[in-house]
Amino acid sequence: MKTKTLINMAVNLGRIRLKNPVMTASGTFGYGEEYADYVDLNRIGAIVVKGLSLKPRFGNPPPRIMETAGGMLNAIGLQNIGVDAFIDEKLHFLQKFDVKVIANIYGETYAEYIKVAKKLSMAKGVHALEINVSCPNVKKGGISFGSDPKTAAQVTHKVKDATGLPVIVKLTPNVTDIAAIAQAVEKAGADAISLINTLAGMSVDLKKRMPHLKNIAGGLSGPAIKPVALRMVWQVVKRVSVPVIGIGGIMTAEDALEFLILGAKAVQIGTANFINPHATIDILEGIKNYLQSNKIKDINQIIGTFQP
Amino acid sequence: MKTKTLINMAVNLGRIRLKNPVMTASGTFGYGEEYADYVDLNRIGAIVVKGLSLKPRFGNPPPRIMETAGGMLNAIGLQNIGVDAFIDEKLHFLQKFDVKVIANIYGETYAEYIKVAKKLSMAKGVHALEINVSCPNVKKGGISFGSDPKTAAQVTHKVKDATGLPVIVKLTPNVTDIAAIAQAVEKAGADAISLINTLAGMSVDLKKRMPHLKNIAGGLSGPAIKPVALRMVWQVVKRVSVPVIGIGGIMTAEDALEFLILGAKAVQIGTANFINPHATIDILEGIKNYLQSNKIKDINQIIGTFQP
Amino acid sequence: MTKDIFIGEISNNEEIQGNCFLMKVILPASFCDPQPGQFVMIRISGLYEPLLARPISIYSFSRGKDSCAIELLYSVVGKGTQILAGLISGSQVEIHGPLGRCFEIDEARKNIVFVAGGMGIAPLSLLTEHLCGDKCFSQSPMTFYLGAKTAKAVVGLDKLQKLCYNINVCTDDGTLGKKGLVTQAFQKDIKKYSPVNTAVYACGPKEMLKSLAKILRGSNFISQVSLEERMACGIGACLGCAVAVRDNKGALTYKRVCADGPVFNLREVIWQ
Amino acid sequence: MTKDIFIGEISNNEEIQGNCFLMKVILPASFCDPQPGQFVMIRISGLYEPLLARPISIYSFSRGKDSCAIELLYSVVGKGTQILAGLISGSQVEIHGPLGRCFEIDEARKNIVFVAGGMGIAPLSLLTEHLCGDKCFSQSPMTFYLGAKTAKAVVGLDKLQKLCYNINVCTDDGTLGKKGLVTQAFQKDIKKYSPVNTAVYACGPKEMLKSLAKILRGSNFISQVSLEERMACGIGACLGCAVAVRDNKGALTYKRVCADGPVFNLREVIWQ
Ligand SMILES: Cc1cc2nc3c(=O)[nH]c(=O)nc-3n(C[C@H](O)[C@H](O)[C@H](O)COP(=O)(O)OP(=O)(O)OC[C@H]3O[C@@H](n4cnc5c(N)ncnc54)[C@H](O)[C@@H]3O)c2cc1C
Ligand SMILES: Cc1cc2nc3c(=O)[nH]c(=O)nc-3n(C[C@H](O)[C@H](O)[C@H](O)COP(=O)(O)OP(=O)(O)OC[C@H]3O[C@@H](n4cnc5c(N)ncnc54)[C@H](O)[C@@H]3O)c2cc1C
Ligand SMILES: Cc1cc2nc3c(=O)[nH]c(=O)nc-3n(C[C@H](O)[C@H](O)[C@H](O)COP(=O)(O)O)c2cc1C
Ligand SMILES: Cc1cc2nc3c(=O)[nH]c(=O)nc-3n(C[C@H](O)[C@H](O)[C@H](O)COP(=O)(O)O)c2cc1C
Ligand code: FES
Ligand code: FES
Repeated sequence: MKTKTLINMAVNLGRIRLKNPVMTASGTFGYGEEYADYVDLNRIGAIVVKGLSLKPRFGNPPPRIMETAGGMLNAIGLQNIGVDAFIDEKLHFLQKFDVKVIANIYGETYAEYIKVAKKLSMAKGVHALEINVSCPNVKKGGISFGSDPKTAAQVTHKVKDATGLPVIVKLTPNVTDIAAIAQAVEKAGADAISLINTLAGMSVDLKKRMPHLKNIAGGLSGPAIKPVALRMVWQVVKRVSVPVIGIGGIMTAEDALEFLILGAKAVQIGTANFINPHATIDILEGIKNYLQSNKIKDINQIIGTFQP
Repeated sequence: MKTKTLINMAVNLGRIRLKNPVMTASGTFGYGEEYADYVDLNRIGAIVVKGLSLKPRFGNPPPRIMETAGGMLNAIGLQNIGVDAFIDEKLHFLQKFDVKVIANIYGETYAEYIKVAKKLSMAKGVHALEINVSCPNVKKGGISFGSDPKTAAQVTHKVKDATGLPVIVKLTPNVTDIAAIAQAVEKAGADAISLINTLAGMSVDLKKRMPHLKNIAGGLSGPAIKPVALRMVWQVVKRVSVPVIGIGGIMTAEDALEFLILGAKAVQIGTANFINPHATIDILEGIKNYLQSNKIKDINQIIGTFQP
Repeated sequence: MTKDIFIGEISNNEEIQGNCFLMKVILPASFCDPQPGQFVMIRISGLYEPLLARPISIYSFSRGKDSCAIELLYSVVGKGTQILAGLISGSQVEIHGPLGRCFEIDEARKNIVFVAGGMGIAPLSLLTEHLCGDKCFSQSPMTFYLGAKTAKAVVGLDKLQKLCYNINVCTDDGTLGKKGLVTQAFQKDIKKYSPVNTAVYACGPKEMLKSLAKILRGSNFISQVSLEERMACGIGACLGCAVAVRDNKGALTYKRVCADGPVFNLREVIWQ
Repeated sequence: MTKDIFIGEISNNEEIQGNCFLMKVILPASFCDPQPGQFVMIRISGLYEPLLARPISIYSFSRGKDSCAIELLYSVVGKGTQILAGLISGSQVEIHGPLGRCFEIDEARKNIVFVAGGMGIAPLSLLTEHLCGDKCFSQSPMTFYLGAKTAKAVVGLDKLQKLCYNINVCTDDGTLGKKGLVTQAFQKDIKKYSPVNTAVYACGPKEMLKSLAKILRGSNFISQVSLEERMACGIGACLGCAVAVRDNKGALTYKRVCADGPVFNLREVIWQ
């Protein structure tokens, strides 16, 4: 066990230094509290909290989730307590830990993104913002900000102007050319890029002859989407120079290492938390074991090792 | 058993009438021969053969496939014997059966599509063409014809002009707005639309620290992609009036019924053939059983029953 | 870091009635004593199929010297329960729990009525056992209304008969007990119970609970019900198991079945 | 419509050496007699995990009155074989086969040499059995070169010793037999064999076959080798199991290991 401490696990995400590359994915780890009994939060690289909006949101009517082959669909509808309640009620708890706290934010207009970003920048204990650009752009008829390089860049730009915090832009995979969007947000000032959010999906209840989800469609996550996530991370790392965070179907240390080998600087653990509340720590330990048995002393030596 | 024969299973795909809605997906059923010992080909709605190009193609170097959670990646590289050899050597065998034969075609230039289409239109025993628009458009720097409404429409247009056969356009899912592409090809004259082709994906070998597939990326198929396929079929059926054929992760009759309920007029069975060479017939029987136990006398009465 | 998922070993898993199974799982001693109404999330380790754990109420609990055991009563309705049903003794399962909020017991309401439909007997059976063991209620009148589609779907009656003398069985087709819905049987008797002294505990299909809500509307009865919703995390993090309830001001809001429930006051639930 | 997938029942599945398992599967009588070199695709019914069947060579075959049985010798290298290893007697598996082209036997080449590395013994063991039972070869000299990493990885020797008197075991670490590579052992002896009378049958890791190809290059030996590649369909439809070979004109082309192989003439294979 002693030798393990000799392995350097710290990575830099631009201006943010993480003690290790294992982060939680937004919406899958609550506000941290829910998992504090299962996991020593001090050991996680960073906690990304559930997406925050300007006003509290009820979310979608149930049923909200459905299992699919190797994955799950969710249509939570971005239910959250709102940015003010987060700052007043939740941030305090997270500040007790020595862990980077990243606020995932979203809005239906540019103005909303800006306001949420400003509020969080003034609060104590937030280390970075992660912009969820998968949300419907109300002005553009509900097409997501993230599905067009121009609007994605625009959101990035406006949030950057509104905050001094490092800004991570989280991309949606439901696009033709993810690399073009990554390049656009990089140019607009993104300090890092995380991907992927969920793939849009559906499933049908044969008894009722209607979709299982009340919302009709939902977001697909879990092991099923890992191949798509890896491919998109690969497309993006080749085209941007800011750090990339890999997300999608990571259940084990081996899954995480696949992303790191392709060039992701860190990873986020999502659906895995649901089936194993201890997943983040298990993955962290597993990565250390892999490095140790391969006699690698620094996690950064494995990152981006594949070069065709 | 007798009562089963009372159920009408025939569906119309525009000008093509299928005795039932169960088709095979291109590339997963060879040229029919490979499965003739397992399946009575007369019982299948239609056989879509492996994608044909103007010249024979070697395909990609191995490894070409890899299993993923609930799915598989393939990078066959469109290996095929070429359209001439197909007509001379393979078509003859298929003509012995009372089954609709659909030739899946692709090219790297418009001219190639046109030439392949013309050759097949002159051959006897081809009932329709299915255009694979997922192929790289060599002139446009390798971006696929199917990822842009304009080029997708253009291919459709040119193939329509070159053939008197019904033309099905098979869409790629690796796009931002599949419905826009569907509308574009409908306008360009597509007689039917099939979707989805494989999702682009990757996976990494931790021992070698490089992708499992020699080609780096491949196409994801199997149950993992069914939610994405259902969602895209739903988006498309709402926006076009030509018949839609659902493809993606269909392993059982229940899976097929999900697509039909959303409005697909027929389905194609792909990866399922690999793990159960009898899959097409099992699915066909399963659909009949479902209709029978729900006292539905005509398959068309289940198609598109979900209306929100 | 006090909580974790437990690896349990199945010591028994048999079909006790058509489609209905009783599974006994041996757990380490560190598994906490569950309260009636609590549930576990159960999964087969190592497999992604099914991916998510399935919530099942704790039907019985016993503690030995170095280990403890839970019993789960479940019916096969889909893929997940099908796979569970196929597990043989000696198989290992991941058990997460006990989870959720239990039934709250009001010592002032000594008259107890249970209304169970189908598998709804599982949490109510554990509750009956608890109340029988609670000296505060040992003299209390307890009445159990147990409904099922047909005689063959009635499960857990043996155990219940040892706990409760007053059991009214109803089946939709009259093959056992009275013919009719369990809520109708309760409604017929309702005059027997004094609203202010009675607590009604219920669990069963949504339609049953909805009828119960109608029956009790406007009365002074207090009723707690155990609800079901699809779950992913089981601990309040994913917000997947939302149920519509009235907040203090009477407006619609969503609560989490796993963490705010599964037991709710019938009054607060909004039926859609 | 003559072919289908068979449901087999595992009658035995044990670890005979570290990480190496022997599985016996009982199959209906309609399962065809396999030829040496042929394989089956094996899968657990009903599960999508693993999704694809795994190709495993037939190690032995026996036919009873109303059923027949195959034995598979396999090592655990990943998820699929791990899950296979966990199956207990009585479990059902889907068996697709026998598939592929078998070793071709040239009656003119009476002198037989086998070169096996690791699990490569599986198809060659069945071939040895066949040749021993073939009156045309019953008097033939047969020499078996069997290589493995270490003593503990040598499997199937017992059975082989009953069939073949001349077995040369090599291990990389010298813990059993000679120290060194199996191809080196063969190369040392090569002068003993007359190229025109000898057939060399080989199966093993790619590196081993590559060395063998080098050793035999330019000689008149005839050698058939069984190759491995990832498979999906096993019957030539998916084109997933491509291997690079020389066509008649010597140009590179791809053949399918499942349908054009797994047995190939060593000469035609292109090693990358
Ligand atoms: C707190 C709680 C306690 C429960 N206790 C028991 C119990 O003691 N015994 C028992 O048999 N069942 C119980 N259930 C229901 C049980 O969780 C579901 O039957 C099970 O998850 C179905 O899984 P499946 O894969 O077999 O079905 P699926 O294939 O997932 O679905 C089949 C059918 O089951 C319904 N279903 C699926 N998941 C749930 C769910 N979480 N809640 C309600 N319906 C669902 C679906 O709508 C569908 O009609 C409980 C549920 C909850 C939330
Ligand atoms: C015709 C044929 C006959 C075979 N006979 C035997 C046999 O008798 N005994 C035996 O132990 N194995 C045999 N194999 C190899 C066996 O198929 C693989 O070991 C098995 O598929 C690995 O599955 P997995 O899920 O455990 O490994 P995976 O997790 O899929 O992969 C683990 C490792 O195994 C390698 N691998 C995976 N699939 C194959 C494959 N099809 N061929 C070669 N390597 C593979 C991968 O490259 C990787 O290094 C045979 C293969 C073929 C093609
Ligand atoms: C229940 C659920 C809720 C989610 N909520 C959010 C969210 O609020 N904001 C966000 O950016 N992503 C959200 N996501 C997406 C995840 O953060 C992650 O990108 C996705 O699930 C893919 O990773 P996974 O396969 O590891 O789960 C949510 C995912 C799930 C399953
Ligand atoms: C091995 C393989 C080869 C394929 N070849 C083709 C092809 O030549 N042309 C084509 O249009 N689609 C091809 N496809 C895509 C399938 O036809 C189908 O669209 C896809 O696999 C999704 O369906 P499934 O999940 O049922 O397999 C291929 C798929 C696989 C797995
Ligand atoms: S199941 Fe996740 S919040 Fe209830
Ligand atoms: S495995 Fe499909 S062609 Fe060989």
